[in-house]
Amino acid sequence: MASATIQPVRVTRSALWRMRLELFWRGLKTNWALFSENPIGLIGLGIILFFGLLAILHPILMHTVWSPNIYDPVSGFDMQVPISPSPPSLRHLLGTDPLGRDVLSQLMYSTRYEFGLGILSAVITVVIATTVGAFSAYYGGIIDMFFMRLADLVIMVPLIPILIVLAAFNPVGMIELGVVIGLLSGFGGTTIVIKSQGLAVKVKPYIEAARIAGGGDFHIIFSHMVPNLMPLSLLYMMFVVTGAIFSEAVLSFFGLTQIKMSWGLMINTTQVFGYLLRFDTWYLLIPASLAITLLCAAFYFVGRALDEVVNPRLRQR
Amino acid sequence: MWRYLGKRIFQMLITLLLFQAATYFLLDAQPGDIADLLTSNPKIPPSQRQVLRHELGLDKPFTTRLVAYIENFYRGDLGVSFNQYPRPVMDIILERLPRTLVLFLTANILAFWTGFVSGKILAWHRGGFIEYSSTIVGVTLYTVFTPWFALMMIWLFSVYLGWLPPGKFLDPVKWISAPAGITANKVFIGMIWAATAVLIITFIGFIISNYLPPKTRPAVRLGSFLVPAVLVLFNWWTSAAGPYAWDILRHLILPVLTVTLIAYGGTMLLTRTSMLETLREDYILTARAKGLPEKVIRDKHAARNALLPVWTSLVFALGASMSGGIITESIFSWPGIGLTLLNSALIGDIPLAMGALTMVGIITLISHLVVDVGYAFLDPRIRY
Amino acid sequence: MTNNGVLVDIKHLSKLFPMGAGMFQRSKVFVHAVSDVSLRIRQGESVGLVGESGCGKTTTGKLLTRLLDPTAGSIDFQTKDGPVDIATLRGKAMKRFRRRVQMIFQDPYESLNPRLTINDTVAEPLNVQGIGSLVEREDRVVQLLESVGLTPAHSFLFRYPHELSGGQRQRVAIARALVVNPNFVVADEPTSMLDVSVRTSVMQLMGKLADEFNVTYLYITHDIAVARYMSDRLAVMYLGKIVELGDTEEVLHHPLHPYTKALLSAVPVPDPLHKRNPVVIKGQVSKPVNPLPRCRFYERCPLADKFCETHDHPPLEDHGSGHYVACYHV
Amino acid sequence: MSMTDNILEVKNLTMHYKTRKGPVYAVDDVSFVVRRGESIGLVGESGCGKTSIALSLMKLLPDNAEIKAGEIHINGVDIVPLSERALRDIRWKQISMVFQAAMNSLNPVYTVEDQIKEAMHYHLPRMSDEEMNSKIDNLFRMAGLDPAMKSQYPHQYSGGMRQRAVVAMALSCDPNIVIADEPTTALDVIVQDGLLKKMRELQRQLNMSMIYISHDIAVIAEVSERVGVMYAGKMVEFSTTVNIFHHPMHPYTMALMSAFPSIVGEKTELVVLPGEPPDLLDPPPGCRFHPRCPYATSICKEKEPEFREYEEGHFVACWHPGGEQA
Repeated sequence: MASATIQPVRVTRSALWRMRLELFWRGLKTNWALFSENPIGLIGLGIILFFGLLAILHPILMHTVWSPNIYDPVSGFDMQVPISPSPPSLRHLLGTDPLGRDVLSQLMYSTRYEFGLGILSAVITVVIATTVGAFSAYYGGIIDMFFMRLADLVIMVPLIPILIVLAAFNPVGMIELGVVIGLLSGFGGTTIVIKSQGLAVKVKPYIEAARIAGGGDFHIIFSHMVPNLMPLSLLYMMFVVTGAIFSEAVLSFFGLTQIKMSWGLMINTTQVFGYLLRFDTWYLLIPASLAITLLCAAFYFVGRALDEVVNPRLRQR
Repeated sequence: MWRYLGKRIFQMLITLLLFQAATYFLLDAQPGDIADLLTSNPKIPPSQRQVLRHELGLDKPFTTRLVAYIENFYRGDLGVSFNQYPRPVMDIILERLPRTLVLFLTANILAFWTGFVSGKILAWHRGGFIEYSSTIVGVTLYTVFTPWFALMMIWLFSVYLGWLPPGKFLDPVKWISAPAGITANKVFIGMIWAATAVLIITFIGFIISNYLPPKTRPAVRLGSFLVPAVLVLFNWWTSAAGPYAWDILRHLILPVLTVTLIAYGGTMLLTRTSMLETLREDYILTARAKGLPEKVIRDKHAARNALLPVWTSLVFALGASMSGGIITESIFSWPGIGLTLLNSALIGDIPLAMGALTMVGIITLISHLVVDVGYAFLDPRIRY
Repeated sequence: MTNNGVLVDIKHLSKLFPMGAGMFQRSKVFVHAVSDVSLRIRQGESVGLVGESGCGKTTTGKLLTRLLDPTAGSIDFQTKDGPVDIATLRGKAMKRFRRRVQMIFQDPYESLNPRLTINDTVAEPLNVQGIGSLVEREDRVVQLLESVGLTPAHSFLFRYPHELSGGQRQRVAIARALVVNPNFVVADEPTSMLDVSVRTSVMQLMGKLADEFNVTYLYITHDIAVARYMSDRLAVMYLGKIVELGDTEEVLHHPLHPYTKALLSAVPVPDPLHKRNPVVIKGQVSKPVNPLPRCRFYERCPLADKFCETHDHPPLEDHGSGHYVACYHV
Repeated sequence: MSMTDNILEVKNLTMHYKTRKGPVYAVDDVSFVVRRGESIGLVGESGCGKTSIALSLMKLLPDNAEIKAGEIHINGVDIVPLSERALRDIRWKQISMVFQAAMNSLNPVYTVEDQIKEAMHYHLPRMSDEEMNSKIDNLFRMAGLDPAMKSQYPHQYSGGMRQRAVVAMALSCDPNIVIADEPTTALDVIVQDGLLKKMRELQRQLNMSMIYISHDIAVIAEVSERVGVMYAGKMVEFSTTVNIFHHPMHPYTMALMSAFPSIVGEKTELVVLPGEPPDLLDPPPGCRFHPRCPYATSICKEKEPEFREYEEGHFVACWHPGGEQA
């Protein structure tokens, strides 16, 4: 054994987590530096933050400036507005819908649930896809075959038609929808992508090094494979959020959900009352449609920018 | 190759079988029995109810019914629609399938071709205003809320400009006076055959032109398209069904355009990314070292290889386009499989909904197969 | 040490890889990656395993570290309680084995997990095997980093592999291999990805650590010039077989097997005035897929005749002072 | 020496890459001459600028690279100011290249024949189809390949065959100069030996000039008549191969020679060169080698040594050539 002439500086236990926190922070900073070079990613993040602000602002407004009787997104009604729908005014910045409810309040109220839905389904997808992908890639054989055939089955029918049928015959709210979308994309396309990346990770020499170090299967999967699959999962998380918000909006637009208020439902209300193709009542159709488009695009933008952080091959010098 | 194809088709059938079992199970486990729905449907006369119950075998156990259902499916029998009783589901689906296929195929082929060509050119001219604006257009088309986009198309082309009808398959007022022999489906199928014939002749012309000297190529290619096209147009012009075909065609344009644009964004963006990656390859450097003209490097070397990942991603793109197609069909009241699925789901017509869903699944499965087999032709490294 | 100081005794080791086997069908076609290899590695010596790509040298390394299980034959590893066949190790015994045998990989960019810090990478064997307390582990990691010349060690502890140069990464990989104090290290082309100036220092470091830590090396490489400096004995492999084995200088100066002769005459020499012998063999290495029962070198051998064609692959025979050759014409 | 004898003249070539952290001078003030029919070796460790020189010679630089100064005369014509259109006629016709990774330098979706022919179509437009076919067959035979293989795809070739095909492709338009950038790095020794011999033979037979680029000094010793040694973007020594290997003057060259193992001769102790090559974003002042140089004095840290001819045809950039104290 080497003679330890140099007195090593010990990093004690308490300092260790501080070190790790610092490392994490440093990693975050370098990744942010890469991310922030991408204007498209920044625009996406800006839009997400803007909608986040709307979501937070709604309960505050309801408790302060907006009287619940008038501004409640579901049951509100303004006596002072003679005809509904009414165009934008100072009292109702985006006008009122055919039932006399405030459009802006509906828009802001829904934002929170759209975020919740997106995050719920994305988290479910990522947890399933990463675990299943890592296990399938690592073990191969019968486990792999089972999950890959399952994935084939899941991607056999596109998301919207299967959701239409499911929603038509079952009462579906935001949470159910989030879970179903999460499960479908978790066991479907996302798993296939993560698994193929997992196969590339599996043959890296550091996996063999870990085995020679004495690491068992679970050690290798959770300390080596999953951390290297995480960035890709994160990227797909963004696309799942987009997919979830879009699907909810489509289903609500067709009137297939049990949701009280959402952007899709706002457009559905517009359609039910026959204001869809009228340009004078633009405030019924455009704000909600634009919100869906913008938020979906924002998550897509962030995903694209993350792609450049995650995949150095795409990086421009 | 044939062995691979056989294996794939066998796999497809297994997947289809599992899928049918899954959907049957899902719909069977609904709260509210099929029988309830059936008996509460006022369109079905009471005397028929017991017969129907027996016919549908609703008293038998689940597995027996599932096996019977799948057996009947392969005999071409999908049961009877509740809502349009006593019309068989297969009949309805066969009537509507061509309408969806025309929409789906035309739109996707157009979108793939235009998306690939424009994405390739965009990647070649990096930076500047054109790249930014076209990226924005691409992303907008890719992420836009489809129903809204369809509505805007209707608003622009039929409400504001008044050029095209806002929806539906045909104009009923015009068709009331149609001669006895002319029915919508007959005319439509005739149109499909005519278009297919033109396409096949053009395709053969293109292949033949590749063996001719370069100078005569454009003339042969143009001719092989124009001659059959003019002949077909002339034939319809003189035929009594001509005006009716024109009516269907006018109704077709807007939905096709909408689905095309929706599918275009994704292909364009993906081609651009794929091209940018291909351009980093060593063989592109080699091609430049060889002193080849830019256009040859772009089209022959870069784009040909960039095509491979774009083609593979079609598996997902076609799924998305199918979803977009269903939405578009319902907004335009285009009576295809998508609208059938939505309407039957909304009114609880379970046999029809299942039939339509199965059909959507089969279309997707076949497109996956086409993508896989096409890939084998595109990539010489793959030989089954 | 008993058993004449033999640390690893490889007996009739074979590894076959099936080709084109599906889920439900058993393959009839096998790649004979390693076939009937016997080799004794003595305590404290360094054996070089050389050959062209696809000759089975990496597979041999993986068998020795039990990344792969052999198809046939045994690998007896000397422990306190006498020799143990490593293929039979399970559970606790397997973990103990992992402390005694380690491996250094070829590519320093791929053999370190990009998401782990240097500290985590070097401490990994200690962590997964639960050796020592947290503080002891850290001391050990620091000590090892100092030993491989990454000083000051604590400035490297919390860095990521991408912040290090190729030479530094390979030093980290060496530190990780030596952290559990192994007796036997399989080094699979550890310097082939490094630049000349860095390569020499890593080679020298490995030599120094072999004495310091009392390690026995199996040095796998395609570069015979490097093997000359890293090994006491040299084993030349061709298509899964050892064709020549002997003292390094002896093999280099008096090669007996026609393949070894060809290989040595193909190695470029950094001296423009040196005239090499022409290479006499033709063709190129193919895969040993279901090889015919005759000398593996038959198709390319300038000495091949009827006898070679009709007889099985020649056995590895001693031609004096531990110089073994597998050829009928020596 | 007359102009026509020097097929290639590089004068004070300086080239940098723009990176987010600042410019990287990959090639800094490099000058050398290649004579007709001669083979030159460029040797150096990774990141020393060998490949950047090769790409500059063909002006195949990536978007972020720029030639800041210097001239590159090919057959007497300076190609630095030439337009992309004019360069197209020079590439492959006058100067062609064998790239490092043969695996990737052939397009996977076309046959090898296709890829050779397409260059001939552009550069030799008057050649008939039959002539072209017989020429390709000839090239294949010259490179040691079976002409029947030409209609196969690159993935059907083995590594060594692929590299031979790339050599055949590089010779298809009868260039005056061929640059070979690490042509044998991924190959096994016996295959490498065969390919190097073939290339050397072809070069002599066709009286071409060749520039071999490698990190392996043994390979360079085998194939080149004169050698340039690169370190951190600079050419530090340039002379005949015998001089470089038996009478090196720059301390870096001396270190390289004594750090390189050989299978012949006495087994001598390899000498370790301490440290690692510098970061080109922030190269050390003065002589770039001074932090690792055993002979470094104060002047080395302050002033950059000039690249000059110390002996007849032996150029060195060092304040203490041969290691003597100045």
